Amino acid sequence: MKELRKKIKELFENGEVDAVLGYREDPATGGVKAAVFKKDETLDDMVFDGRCIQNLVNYLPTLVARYRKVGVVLKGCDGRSLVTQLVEHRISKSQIIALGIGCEGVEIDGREAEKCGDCATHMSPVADYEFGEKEEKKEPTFARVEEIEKMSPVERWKFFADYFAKCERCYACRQICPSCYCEICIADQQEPKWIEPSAKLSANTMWHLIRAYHLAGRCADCGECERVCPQDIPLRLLNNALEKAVHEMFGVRPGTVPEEVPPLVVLNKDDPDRILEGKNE
Amino acid sequence: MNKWHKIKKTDLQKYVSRLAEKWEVWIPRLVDGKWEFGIYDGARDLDLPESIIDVSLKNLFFPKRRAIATFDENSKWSLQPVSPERRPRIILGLHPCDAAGIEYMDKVFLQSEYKDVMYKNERERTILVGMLCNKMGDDCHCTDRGLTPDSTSSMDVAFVNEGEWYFFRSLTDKGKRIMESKYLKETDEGPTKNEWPAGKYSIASPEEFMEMYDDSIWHELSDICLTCGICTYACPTCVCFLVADEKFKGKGERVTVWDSCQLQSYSRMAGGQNTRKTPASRVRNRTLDKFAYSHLRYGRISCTGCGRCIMVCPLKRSFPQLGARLSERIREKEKERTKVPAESKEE
Amino acid sequence: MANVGVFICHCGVNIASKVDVKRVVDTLKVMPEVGFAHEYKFMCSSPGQELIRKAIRENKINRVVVAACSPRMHLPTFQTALATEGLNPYLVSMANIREQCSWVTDDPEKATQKAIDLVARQIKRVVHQDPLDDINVPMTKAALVIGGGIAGIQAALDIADGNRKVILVEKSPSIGGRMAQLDETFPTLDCSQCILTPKMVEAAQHPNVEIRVNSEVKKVDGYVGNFEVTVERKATYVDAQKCIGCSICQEKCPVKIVPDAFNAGLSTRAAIAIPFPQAVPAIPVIDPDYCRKLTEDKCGVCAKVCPAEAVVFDDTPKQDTINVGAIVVATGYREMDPGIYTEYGGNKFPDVVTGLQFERLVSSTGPTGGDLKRPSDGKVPKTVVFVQCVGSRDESKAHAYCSGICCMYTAKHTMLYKHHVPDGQAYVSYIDVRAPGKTYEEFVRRAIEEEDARYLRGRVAKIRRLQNGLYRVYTEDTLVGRAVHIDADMVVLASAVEPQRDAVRLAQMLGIAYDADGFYTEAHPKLKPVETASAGVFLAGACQGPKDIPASVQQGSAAASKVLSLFAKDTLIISPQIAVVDPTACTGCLTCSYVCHYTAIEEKEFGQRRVAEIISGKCQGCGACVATCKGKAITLAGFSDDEIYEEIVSCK
Amino acid sequence: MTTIELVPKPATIKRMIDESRDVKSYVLEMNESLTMPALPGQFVEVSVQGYGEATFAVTRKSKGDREFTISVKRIGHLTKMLHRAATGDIVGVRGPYGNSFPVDDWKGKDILVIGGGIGLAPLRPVIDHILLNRKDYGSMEIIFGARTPDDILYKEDLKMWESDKSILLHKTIDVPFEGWNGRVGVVPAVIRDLGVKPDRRVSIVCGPPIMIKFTAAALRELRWPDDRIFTTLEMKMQCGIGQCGRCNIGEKFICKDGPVFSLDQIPEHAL
Amino acid sequence: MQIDKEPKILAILCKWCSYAGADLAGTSRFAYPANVRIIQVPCSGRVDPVMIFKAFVEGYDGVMVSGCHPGDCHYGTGNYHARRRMAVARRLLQFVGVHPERMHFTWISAAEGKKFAEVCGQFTDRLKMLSGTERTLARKELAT
Repeated sequence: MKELRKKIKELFENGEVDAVLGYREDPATGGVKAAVFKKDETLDDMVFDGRCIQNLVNYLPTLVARYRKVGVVLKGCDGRSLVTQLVEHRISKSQIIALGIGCEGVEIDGREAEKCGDCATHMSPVADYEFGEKEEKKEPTFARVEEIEKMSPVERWKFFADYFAKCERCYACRQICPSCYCEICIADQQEPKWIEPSAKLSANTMWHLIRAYHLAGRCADCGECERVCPQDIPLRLLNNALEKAVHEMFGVRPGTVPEEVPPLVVLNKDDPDRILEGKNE
Repeated sequence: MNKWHKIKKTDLQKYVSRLAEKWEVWIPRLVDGKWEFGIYDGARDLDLPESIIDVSLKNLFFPKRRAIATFDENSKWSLQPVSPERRPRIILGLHPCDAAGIEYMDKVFLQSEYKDVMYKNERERTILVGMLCNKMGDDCHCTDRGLTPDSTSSMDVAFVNEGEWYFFRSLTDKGKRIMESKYLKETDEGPTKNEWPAGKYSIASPEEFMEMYDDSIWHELSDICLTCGICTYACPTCVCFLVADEKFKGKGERVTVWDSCQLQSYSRMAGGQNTRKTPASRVRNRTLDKFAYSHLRYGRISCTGCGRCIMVCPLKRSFPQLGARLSERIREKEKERTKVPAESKEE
Repeated sequence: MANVGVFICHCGVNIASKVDVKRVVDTLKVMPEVGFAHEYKFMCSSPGQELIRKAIRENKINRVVVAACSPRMHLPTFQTALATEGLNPYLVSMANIREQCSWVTDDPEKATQKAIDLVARQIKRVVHQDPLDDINVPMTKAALVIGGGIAGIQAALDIADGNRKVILVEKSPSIGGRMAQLDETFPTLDCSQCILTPKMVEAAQHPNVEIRVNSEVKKVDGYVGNFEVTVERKATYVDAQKCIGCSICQEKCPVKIVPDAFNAGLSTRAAIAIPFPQAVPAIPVIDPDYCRKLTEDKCGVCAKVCPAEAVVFDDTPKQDTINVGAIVVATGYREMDPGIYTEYGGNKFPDVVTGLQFERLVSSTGPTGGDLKRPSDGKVPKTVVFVQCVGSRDESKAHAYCSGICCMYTAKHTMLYKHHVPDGQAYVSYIDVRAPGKTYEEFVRRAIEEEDARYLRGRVAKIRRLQNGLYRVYTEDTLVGRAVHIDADMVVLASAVEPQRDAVRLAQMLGIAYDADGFYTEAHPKLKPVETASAGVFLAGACQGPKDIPASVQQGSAAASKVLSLFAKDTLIISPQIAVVDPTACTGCLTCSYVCHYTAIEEKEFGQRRVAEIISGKCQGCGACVATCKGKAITLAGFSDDEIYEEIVSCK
Repeated sequence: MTTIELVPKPATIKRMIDESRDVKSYVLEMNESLTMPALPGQFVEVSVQGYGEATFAVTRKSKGDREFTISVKRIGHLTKMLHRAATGDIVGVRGPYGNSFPVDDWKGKDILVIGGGIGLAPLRPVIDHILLNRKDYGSMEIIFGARTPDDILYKEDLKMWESDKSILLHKTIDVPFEGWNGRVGVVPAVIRDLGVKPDRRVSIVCGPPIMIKFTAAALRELRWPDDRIFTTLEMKMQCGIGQCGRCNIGEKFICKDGPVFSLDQIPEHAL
Repeated sequence: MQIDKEPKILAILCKWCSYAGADLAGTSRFAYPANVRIIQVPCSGRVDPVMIFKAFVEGYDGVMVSGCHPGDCHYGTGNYHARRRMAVARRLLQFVGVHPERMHFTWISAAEGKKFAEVCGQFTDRLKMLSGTERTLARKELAT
């Protein structure tokens, strides 16, 4: 933390950044808040610890429109979502100073977040500066996905339909997701109405299928969608299922390799046809 | 002033069961750890929360999805208004901020040249039986908004939880209709009056807020807002909606669906024009609507201080704090202005 | 909305025997969209079409559904019917109730039900169809030919004769290409230069041909009809306008150690030189790596002796942009470097040469002036082994493909050898002899039977250099099943035909496909042999795959005829069924550009944002980008989301 | 009132007029002896069954209040559906909504009408009204700008107004165009060129937002007071009755308090 | 358990190969179940999985997508992109409980009329083997 503050101070002094996006202690709640630090502001209340669960990448597009150069504090998973943002021309790397922090896991309500148990990326794949330990990489297990995969189709649909039925379509999952940034979300489109506006099982199912599909090969598993869902729909489960599928079929772990093009737009003439049969191989 | 009636707490369930024979009775109940209103079916013991109910009453009067007309795709034109639900109902256990929310919705939907007859019907068929709060929740700030936990405005019947008793009092003729019961005993006693602390975050006047339209502070205030709009869904006085047609197998409905000014799609016009494209402009719209526009339109600011926006916010941002920060800025600006010498003011 | 006319065809009995056409009409005419419904025996007949036209005139229908055979059959017929009445031809939709209903359904009741459903669905769809107008794109009626070999020259001359301007870009100092290096050509043994030189001269003198030698394509923008090509002329240090081609400079130049590319590196030349005597243009070029003036700022003799003051030492590369409507790619091939065949001593043993080097050794304009001598000691080789398939048909080491020309040129080489060294013995080590061309087989037989070439079937295992200066070639004769070795004076390797080194770079500039070997891919292997994935870009010659002179010339002419037929129209008419980006909905992620096979998607500024733009001239309307766009900012006219959605949801 | 205001009444498309490349006008007749008593400047909500609704200014009235005309530029999903319509199709209509141009207050005054593209649609009823009550008003000057000659609407009206001696008409297109011999330049530039004086005049302006903004600036330069510049705003409206929320400018709803405003009634950012 | 209602199948076919293949099935009079509904698209690369999701929600029992065989795409590479998309769509749908037998993604050339008819027949047979609950996901009413 000390080094991080020192580096940020240095960056400000050298004029290398105009603002730094990080986490700030929030005495009112005892938690932390995303915050934009500017040149002459104190960095004393800047923190990085287990409470810093929020993915800050979502703010970057707005910030780079307002500041010439923005520093950003990144956990491993946040860094992965930054990769997608860079590849998809959302943000230009030239406007970003990535401050990667070796993440030892973050918490929700005092307990380690579920995503961290299966985390394979503790350090941001894009980092101009790295701080803290860079833990060794391991492979995610997707244990939760496998549990669902063991169920029968009927059981699975029952499981998800109960959740989908509860969805209020507040789109908090969309808004917090850095990779959901369409000018006009398909859910807001009037004609044709692939997704009807009202919250009912059919339209909600469409929404969750499309959301998951649109994130396939792009989702960095920051888990923010699931965290903010007011109805506690296990959205990460859908994302993870496709993350697992994309890795099994195309050998890609989204966001872990800088400048890697999302697998769903990659041309590969040699994909085996068996992937069309949904075989787990 | 009508007299207080008291009822033993142990009798309340019987009383409600009796009411439910004649009315559709809505009571708060705990679903997945959250309080929301549901139809009383006697299946569970009645349990009334002493403070804020997580889900606002808005959905009961102005549902998230509301079919206003039906049509048949097999004809060129067959749009027919839906017939309204007539069954009388009681909503029991709502709190003063809920009632204040309804009061505001009344202004939007009824005190207008075009009354919303569906809303009006929902109001007319409903007796609001409000329970005054015994305590304030963590995020409650009604005392900042000209309310107190024991305000009874807009309720048909108000009741107070005290010791072993509930004290009931009807406030309207409609309310009187449920006071005839063997369980309710007229009494000269009354509940003790609670003293409530003054508000924490004082806010500026609507006129002062209006002055802030062009201020740069909106960027600061929107810097970390996701503009997800969940606050507007939770808010008892956010009643914006969109109109859409939904179809399935030849049948169709025209529906109103809640919309939110926090979403980019809300103000997007066909062709891409958007008057509220930036997050800052959307946060500004919601803030000013709550603290200024509503007052200028209907004579009352629309924030009831229920605090639900804080409860649901993914970032746990505090709307009252935001209002306070803004008010602080207003005062700062005021100071700056008075410092400016008179001549340069002419410019 | 809309007023749809519905026409159900009996197709004689083809439909009517299974589908109760009357019931289809009766069921559908009550649909709110339908303003007119009728049945007829043959809708595609003139009276049938007249029915539609009449309904447009009299019933004011503004959309048409024809339920008949497959749209692949008669959609254009009905489109024309609409157009004649002034209704946009894209406002018709067909329900396929013959191929996909009456002919595949046994039960008449089910067939009728299905037909009703199919037509109803098409009625719903056609309401969402919008008028589309053919897109007219203006055209620059000039062509660019890249590569000045025989294929390129042929293409350029044919286009020029068709009265269109051609710019022929060649990266070396002269046009002529590989063919100029050859001695005699199979199967007629006529002198290569004798037949090529007149063509080169004709190209140079043709008023419609502009030759740009020493030039390379650097950038290609635009699309069919409207290419903008940046061409760079390398620094040659000789002013081509002033030079009179006297070659005094070449004689006086003291630096004579420059490897001569024209002679396949078998000789050296001066630092300023005309590439070969018949070069077109016959203008010398200075090699800046060797010229002492340019490397050390000394000498400068050439400038002093030049009578025309044409030497300019401060020459620099120059770029300019040319506008053309079509491009013919004829960049040819190169001979594989046999260095990877260390067991053959490729590049190591002086007398193990490649086929092209052998051509130079027997050529009268070659390093030996036409007397065959081996490079190491100038001795006349009495035994020569020709090794076939070096790098070809050898997946493990080089290429899986057959280089196509080697069998024939080796047969030719044995004859040329015999003509030069009548008492010499030629051996050919081969796998199969492939001679499918006209009189090719006879040519090979002649080499064997009349010119005494000895063909040994088998692969050469190793070549060793012996103390006595001979080369021992270890091979086998599989026809008799024994290993043999031949001590030869010289070995000629038929080294594989390979794409040019920068073939892939050029393909990417042009947006054309290339195969795993780097040869350019034609649009269709059978039906579109000279077209490419990029409209307006055509292929000629060996850049598309190994081929001999006749085939290269054919393809050059074929490409030219494609160019000329393209230019025969005044403007380019493009189908309006292409994809269009709504810039207000586009986020600019440009992931669509990754899936576009035609490189039709570019970036453009839109307000403060960057968004994708589809070049209508390049788009072929496949819709891959549409399916990629998550925000639905791309619409494919004719197959829009609107239309497909309606088809999905309106099935009963 | 027995039915919810948001449910429209049927009207039949009587006639369709192709105005320009992407604009069609529809003459709608109310079904079942209903009427649409729209005042100049008022708007209606038109819906297509199954496809929702959109806002259109009433651009002409005919047959008393039984018939009215709207002009539809093909831009969104509903206008796309309307463009596919045929005569005899039925649409839903509700309204009229909003305030109107205070034409009675303008009696005796000179009128300057400034329209850009489809923005001429809400202004045409004012012109119609003045022509109908010609003696009540002073002079009338119309400035109409379109992007290209192909975008010029109401060609017959323009011809009529051109030949009417009591009207001074200026047509302009934004950029030079082959075959166009008339005036070239954007509307604000034309206003500056003409140096239109406020005198005793009121001006009414409508067009794309950017055009309104710069036209207002040009008029102000020419010392027009804000209370004599009227405009009708085309923000996103949906319900038309001040409830759905999206069309607000500050506390005002365009659909209810507008769409007609004089510039002194609205904050600068509304332009 | 078998239910007697014929399963409803949506077949999204590319214009150049598979649609022509379906036409050939007709020309060759290879009968197949009548509940197959064909939608023509220019290329399998045009198929957005959103269409497949919608088809299931709207009540189709099975969805089939077919394009030109790999290497034969009229547009060069559309079917390769389709293959990736369909593979991911299948995994997602299976994961939320759509029975794997309800999707069939394949390649059918313009010459494979017989194959088209066979595929339709076999697909229908497989769907018939599924129980009613195994075929849900579809909505029942407007407001569900």
